[in-house]
Amino acid sequence: MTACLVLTPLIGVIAILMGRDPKATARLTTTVMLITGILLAGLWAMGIREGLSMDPIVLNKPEIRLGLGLYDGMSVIMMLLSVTVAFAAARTGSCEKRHEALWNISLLLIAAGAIGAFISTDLFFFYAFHELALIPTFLMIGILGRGERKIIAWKATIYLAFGSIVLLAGLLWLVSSSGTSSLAFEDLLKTSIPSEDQQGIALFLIIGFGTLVSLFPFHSWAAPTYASAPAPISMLHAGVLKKFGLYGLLRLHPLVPEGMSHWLNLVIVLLIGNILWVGLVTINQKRLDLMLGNSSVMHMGYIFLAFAALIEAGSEAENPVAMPAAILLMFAHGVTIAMLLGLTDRIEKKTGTLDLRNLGGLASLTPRLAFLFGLAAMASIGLPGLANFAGEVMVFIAGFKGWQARSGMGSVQIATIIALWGLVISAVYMLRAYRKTFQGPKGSHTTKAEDLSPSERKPAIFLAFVLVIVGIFPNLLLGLLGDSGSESSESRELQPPSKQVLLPDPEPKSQQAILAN
Amino acid sequence: MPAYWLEATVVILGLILLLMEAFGKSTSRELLRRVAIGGLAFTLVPLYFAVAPSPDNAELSRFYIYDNWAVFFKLLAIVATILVLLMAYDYRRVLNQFTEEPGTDHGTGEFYALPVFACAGMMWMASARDLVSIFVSLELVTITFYILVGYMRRQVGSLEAGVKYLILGALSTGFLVYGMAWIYGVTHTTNLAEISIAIADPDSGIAANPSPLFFGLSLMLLSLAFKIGAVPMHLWIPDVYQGAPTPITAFLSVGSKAAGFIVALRILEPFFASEITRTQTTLIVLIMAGLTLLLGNLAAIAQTNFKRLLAYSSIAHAGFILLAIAAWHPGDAGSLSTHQVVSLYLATYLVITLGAFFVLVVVRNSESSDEISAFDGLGQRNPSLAACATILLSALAGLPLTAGFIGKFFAFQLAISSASANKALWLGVGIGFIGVAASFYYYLKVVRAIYWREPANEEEVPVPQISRIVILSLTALTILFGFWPNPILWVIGG
Amino acid sequence: MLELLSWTMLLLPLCSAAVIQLLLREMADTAIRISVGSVAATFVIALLLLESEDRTLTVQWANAGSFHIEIGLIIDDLSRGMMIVVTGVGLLVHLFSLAYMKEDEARGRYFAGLSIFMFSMTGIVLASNFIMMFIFWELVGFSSYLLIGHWFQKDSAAEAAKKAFLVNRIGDFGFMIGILMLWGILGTFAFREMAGSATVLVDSNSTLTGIAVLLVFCGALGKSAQVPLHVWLPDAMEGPTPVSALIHAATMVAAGVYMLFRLQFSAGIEIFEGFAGTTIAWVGGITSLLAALMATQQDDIKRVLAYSTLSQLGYMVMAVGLAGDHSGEAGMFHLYTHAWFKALLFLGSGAVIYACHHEQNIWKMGGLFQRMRKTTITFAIGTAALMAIYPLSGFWSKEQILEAAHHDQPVLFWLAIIVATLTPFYMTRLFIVAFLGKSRGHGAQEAKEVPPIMLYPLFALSCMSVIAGFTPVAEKLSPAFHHPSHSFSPTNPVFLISLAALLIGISSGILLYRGRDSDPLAGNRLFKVFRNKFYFDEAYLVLVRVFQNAVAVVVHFLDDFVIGNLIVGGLVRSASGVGNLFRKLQSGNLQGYAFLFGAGIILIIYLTVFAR
Amino acid sequence: MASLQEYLFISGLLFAIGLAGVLIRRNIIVIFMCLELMLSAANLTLVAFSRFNTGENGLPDYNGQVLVFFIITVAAAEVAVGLAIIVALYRARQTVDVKDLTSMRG
Repeated sequence: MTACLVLTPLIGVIAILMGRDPKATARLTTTVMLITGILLAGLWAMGIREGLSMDPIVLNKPEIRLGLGLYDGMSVIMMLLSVTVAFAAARTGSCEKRHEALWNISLLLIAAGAIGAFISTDLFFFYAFHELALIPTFLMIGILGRGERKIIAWKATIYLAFGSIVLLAGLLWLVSSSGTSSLAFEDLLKTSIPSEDQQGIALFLIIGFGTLVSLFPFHSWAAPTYASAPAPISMLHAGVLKKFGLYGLLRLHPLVPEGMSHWLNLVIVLLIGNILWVGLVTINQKRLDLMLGNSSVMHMGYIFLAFAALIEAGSEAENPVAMPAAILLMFAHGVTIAMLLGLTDRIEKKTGTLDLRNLGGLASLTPRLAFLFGLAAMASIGLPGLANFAGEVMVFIAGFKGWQARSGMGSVQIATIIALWGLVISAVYMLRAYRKTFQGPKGSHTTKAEDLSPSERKPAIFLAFVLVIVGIFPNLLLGLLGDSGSESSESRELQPPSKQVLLPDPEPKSQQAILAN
Repeated sequence: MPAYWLEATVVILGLILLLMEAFGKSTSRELLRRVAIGGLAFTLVPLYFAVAPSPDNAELSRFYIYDNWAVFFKLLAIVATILVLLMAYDYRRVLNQFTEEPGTDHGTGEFYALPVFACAGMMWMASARDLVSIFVSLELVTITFYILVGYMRRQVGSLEAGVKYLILGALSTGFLVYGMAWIYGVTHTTNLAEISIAIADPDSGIAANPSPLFFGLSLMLLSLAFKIGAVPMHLWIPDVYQGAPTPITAFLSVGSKAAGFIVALRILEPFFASEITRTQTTLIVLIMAGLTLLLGNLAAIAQTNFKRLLAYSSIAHAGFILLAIAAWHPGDAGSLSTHQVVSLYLATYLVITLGAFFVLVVVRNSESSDEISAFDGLGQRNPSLAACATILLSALAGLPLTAGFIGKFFAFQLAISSASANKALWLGVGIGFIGVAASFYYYLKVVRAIYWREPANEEEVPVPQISRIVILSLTALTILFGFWPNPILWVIGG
Repeated sequence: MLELLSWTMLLLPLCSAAVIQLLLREMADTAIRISVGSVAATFVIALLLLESEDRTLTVQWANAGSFHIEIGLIIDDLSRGMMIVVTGVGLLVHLFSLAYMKEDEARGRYFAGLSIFMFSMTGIVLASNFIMMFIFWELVGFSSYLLIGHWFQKDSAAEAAKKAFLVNRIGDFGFMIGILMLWGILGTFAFREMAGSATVLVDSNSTLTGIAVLLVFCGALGKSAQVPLHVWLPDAMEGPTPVSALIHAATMVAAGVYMLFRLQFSAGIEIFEGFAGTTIAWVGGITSLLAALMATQQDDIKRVLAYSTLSQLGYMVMAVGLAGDHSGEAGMFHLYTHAWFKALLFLGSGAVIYACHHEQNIWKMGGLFQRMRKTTITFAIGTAALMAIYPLSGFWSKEQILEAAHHDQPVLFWLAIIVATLTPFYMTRLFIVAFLGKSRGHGAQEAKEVPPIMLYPLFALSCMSVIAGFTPVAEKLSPAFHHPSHSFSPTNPVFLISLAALLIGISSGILLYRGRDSDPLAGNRLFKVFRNKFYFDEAYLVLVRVFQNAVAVVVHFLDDFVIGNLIVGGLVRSASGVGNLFRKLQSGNLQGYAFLFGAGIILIIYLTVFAR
Repeated sequence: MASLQEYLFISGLLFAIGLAGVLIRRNIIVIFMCLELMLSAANLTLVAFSRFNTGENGLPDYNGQVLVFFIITVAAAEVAVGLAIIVALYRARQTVDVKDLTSMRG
């Protein structure tokens, strides 16, 4: 049943290929994403997650199954993210008639790829589905992109291909080193990988996944790509597809914890590169789209910080905050950046420029656009009440979880502190951009512009709604994440609520002891 | 039915075709082609029922082996030949221009008969287990191809390709027999099974001084590299592929290559099995693999001719397969053996490459050019053909969820899992990864032409009926195998 | 019931803001009514809660396995008193705004902003743990950003809003680190659980604790505009004047003091002992001095008040930092009285500005006493309270602070006395120049008394400015009020010294400014430094240019050139270069091919046979 | 009787001469003849090995000689086809110089 989640968009692709009426394609795409969303909700509500036994075997030796299932809360949340952003993306942007079919097919393929990767329970398809987006991205940027579209299309494609290949090396090494005869995650988790191999595997995984996530210094593809690609493509890419790398690292971390911890300091240096280096690059951007692209790269540093905290702790049990923090922030960032990129596209459509020097004072002409953009901008710099803040604050807590007051600061704590400074940097560029676009006197291209029409507003309002809901009630998402939460909530009912203790104590025993008192 | 009748059947089929051509008055080419394809398709039936020759028949079973690999590679040969013949039909307009009487189909009868002989040769290669039978079957294929490559006598390119193929082929034959002579001299036998025993013996004179053995092995391996298109014997490939008639290029790149690989596997097996020779053999194959990967992929980057691009692509693919061979692995419960990986790779490669050549033939018919620029704006002129071409090209690049990924996935997996024992393999893996990254570039160059560029004219590119069906089914297979490679494994008997 | 009321108090303004923003964009007047109604309701609730018992209410906000972040309301002496200040001043400012913003097209947005602010401020006051406090801490910053930038079409307003947000972010940088470190040290975010847990650790980790406290203080540095992060507050005067009264004088800027005191109150005074407390007290003292000096040379009526606010906030911070027996309580007491009279002053100045057609320069005013007597009288009351004239509210609280300083840090005491001299001086200057003498500006000549809806809040605030300091009132309303250990006596040396300071300040002010048309001190070099705010803004501008913009340019260049061009581009170029090299081998010459065949074979044979 | 080494040396020399001819001569027909020379060198090697690998019964090992017969036959076929192609080339281009066969390269 869960396979339908991937099949629906693919069927949509076939329907577009078969169909003759180009007008219907856009509507079809939206409908398909809606159906997928409803399916997801339905499956989750009915508790259908599809175990291993029903997945068809596609290869006997080693055993590879077309395993698609809602593996755990993380999968579900990433699925939600994909469906949410894809739905909004389907309603954003437009193109010439003759490219309409290609446009919608690309969109559906990218969405299907992301969904497939997130719900695969098998390493092979986990990797394979992600690549489904490569060619559509290449085509869409090349045909319909902004600016130096051809160069950028090449750069992004080769870069992503390179990252995928390094990743593949890591995965293959992992498989052969584990000696497993089945590539299902469940079976892989049962194996143990010799520690001398773990280091190498972990390095490959970090670089491979890192390239896909635009980890410094493998980031230079990302910003131009997001800036150049047509809005729905960049929304899906920056919002959803990029999260695949982080999802993968979190998913595979339990397999190579020792190897990862060997590279902890490397990860930290790189993530600081993301936050500080790219943050400074972002400050210096003169165009709104490039600024957003770079900011998205920068924010990946925060998710990596949560990952670093996880590495430092060694397992989820040691630092229960890190994983949920990373996932929540991934979700929040995905929705936010999608919203920002979608609205940026609108700004370009309405004013004909994205050069910050030519913009200004839009807020008085287009109050709705200004409000929605401002909301998303504020979300991305971590305004409480919007989803990103919840994620970020949890990331910081995760970063300090491993700190004991008696010892000096560990590298993760130092990274956390630097990341906190990154909040200042991101506020600088985001507010500057907002100020130059929407506030102050009118710029050379903004003497007249129309506000968003109702149909243009809808996707952004939808995303804003998601941001607010998750921002105010993060537990809606976090509650999906696992059983550990519900267990302790049962035990907590025995105590008065004010007695709940938040302890960074690394020894679970003493924590329990305090809880029991 | 003993299996060797299969080859006999195919040879007889070829003879019948020749006789029909020679003596049948005004036998239409259409009929020839139908008989050829029908006959080959019919051969598939006995292929299913055939049994190995009984061991009592010592004189034959000494030369002839009939195992899973033999079945599989015979199947590959027959399927490839059938598809090539189908392609030849849609290529006839080009072919007719350059043969005896331009514009007519006189003098093109052999074009449908000779591939059948080549097919027989390939089938025999799949079963050869003796240096003698290997040599003879190999030469049957090679000499047939001499004629086919230079078939378009009125086109300079085809003739030039024919001569190059002839001279270099003969040169490699020279190396082959000289190498065989030395191996025979050292091991006192031409039978692979006996060679295997001879070189495994740690107490023999061979172990004491294996140099002559390596001398022979090097020569033999390098001349096999000629067949499979590996460095340093790859040099003929771009020129010959470009000059030869397109169906023959396709045939060279799938049929001849596959047959070359099964022979290589058969010859290498004893050398990998023996402690004495394993290191050196791995070294040779690994050097070949690394150089082939590097050269095939990097030299392809700047190509502008699609056929030549496919030639370099064919070199590159040979490199990936060689990598899997260098990481020799007999297979166990959890992973595939080298044989299986090579077979899997070749099967998927056949599907994809033939698909790509079909697309080329269609475009060539319409645009009279093999250049990549002939594909400009195909996305607007024929969207479905463009979509199929894109899928096939992505598959060649090894994009996941297409058949092209499966082969690369397992080739790399094999290499990486053997790399823990032999660190040098990491180098090969590294070069392979560089190659994959580069390959994305040059395959997508064609995709770029198809979609980004504006078409020279707005006319729809016509697709003949046969090509349409074949391209669609090959594309469908490409996707199907990408999701579900198991059927190939069933045939191999994994 | 208590629970319901408390949650209502927190959430009502949020609902009001949401309704206004989402549904009532086009109906500004309905929006205003909703906003005013909500703040009135919260004020009533705050009054009702005065009699309730101490409680803490929590709900889980974010769970991660066994870890939880909570949202909770803490109802105790401190928060009850603070709520009265916040909702009381808030209500009056809302009422004042009704008239003040009547003509503004975007008044719906303005009132939505006020509602968000009320929500966030309530959240800070009631926060039961540090994370929640941080949440609302950020939210007040945001609402302040919205309201300062209300007239975003003006470059200056947009810049000021941005500056306020960014400077606060810098403070929050330290604040969050501090929160996290304190979490590590105390083992909890929740204020209720901090008590006691500190004493165990404080000895062995006093340096660490001190650093943590100082980092937490960074938050207060930004929010309460202490030197060196004070630069945003004067610029924030670009916002509508009622906003200045509510946010930038009475409530939000006091949040830093409140937060510090909340920490002191929960975790125990011990963690402020040592260098942390001393540093905080000194920062407060220096801020109060510098701000007072700067206030002496400002011409904009709101800026004078803004620097005065800075100066008074410095007092409060100093008091909390002194960590004396009850100095923290003294600081909170001053916070409470200051809120009333400073709101009064700001609203009064708002009325003046309104009457003078948005003229803010005091040298273009003058003679307003004749034209708007009621306003002038209320303004005078506020001024007197700020000067700490007996027996107005400011007197009582300032006296407590001076007492505490005298007791703990004599140097700081004398510093505070200088400030106590400067305060009457600049306020006298302001009052004489703006209200007395003859009208010097066009606006001032046409000024007339403001409408009653603006006057009522002024009356109410004057009333509070007078009575808030008396013990019976303060006991009831002031957050964490502490009876002075000894009753006030005229022979107390502290009182005498401060009285002298007051007299010197007033008399020098009168002497210098009576009947003047321009500032007699303007030419003086020293005072020029004051006028230019000690060149803080200029220094920051250089700092930002050099350390942020220049570095950003360099990094951007490196990113583009080294990573993008040299490394990535270089790899691509070398790949295609090697490819072209290989293509050269493909010469087309048959014999060349044969030669390479031979060469390859010889190489392989060499490697396998001879180099074995 | 000459020893095995001598045969091998002679045949190796023949092989080298053939290869050198292929590399040096410009005329395709001569090159082709040199290729045949290489095959003959291989044949000589095979026969020598066959002659010196005597079995238990003292007879030569005939396997090698069987291979020689096959090589001779195949070489004949190769020559037939090869010469035909070369003739076709001469007809089309009026040249048999390898220098002129470089229309495809790169």
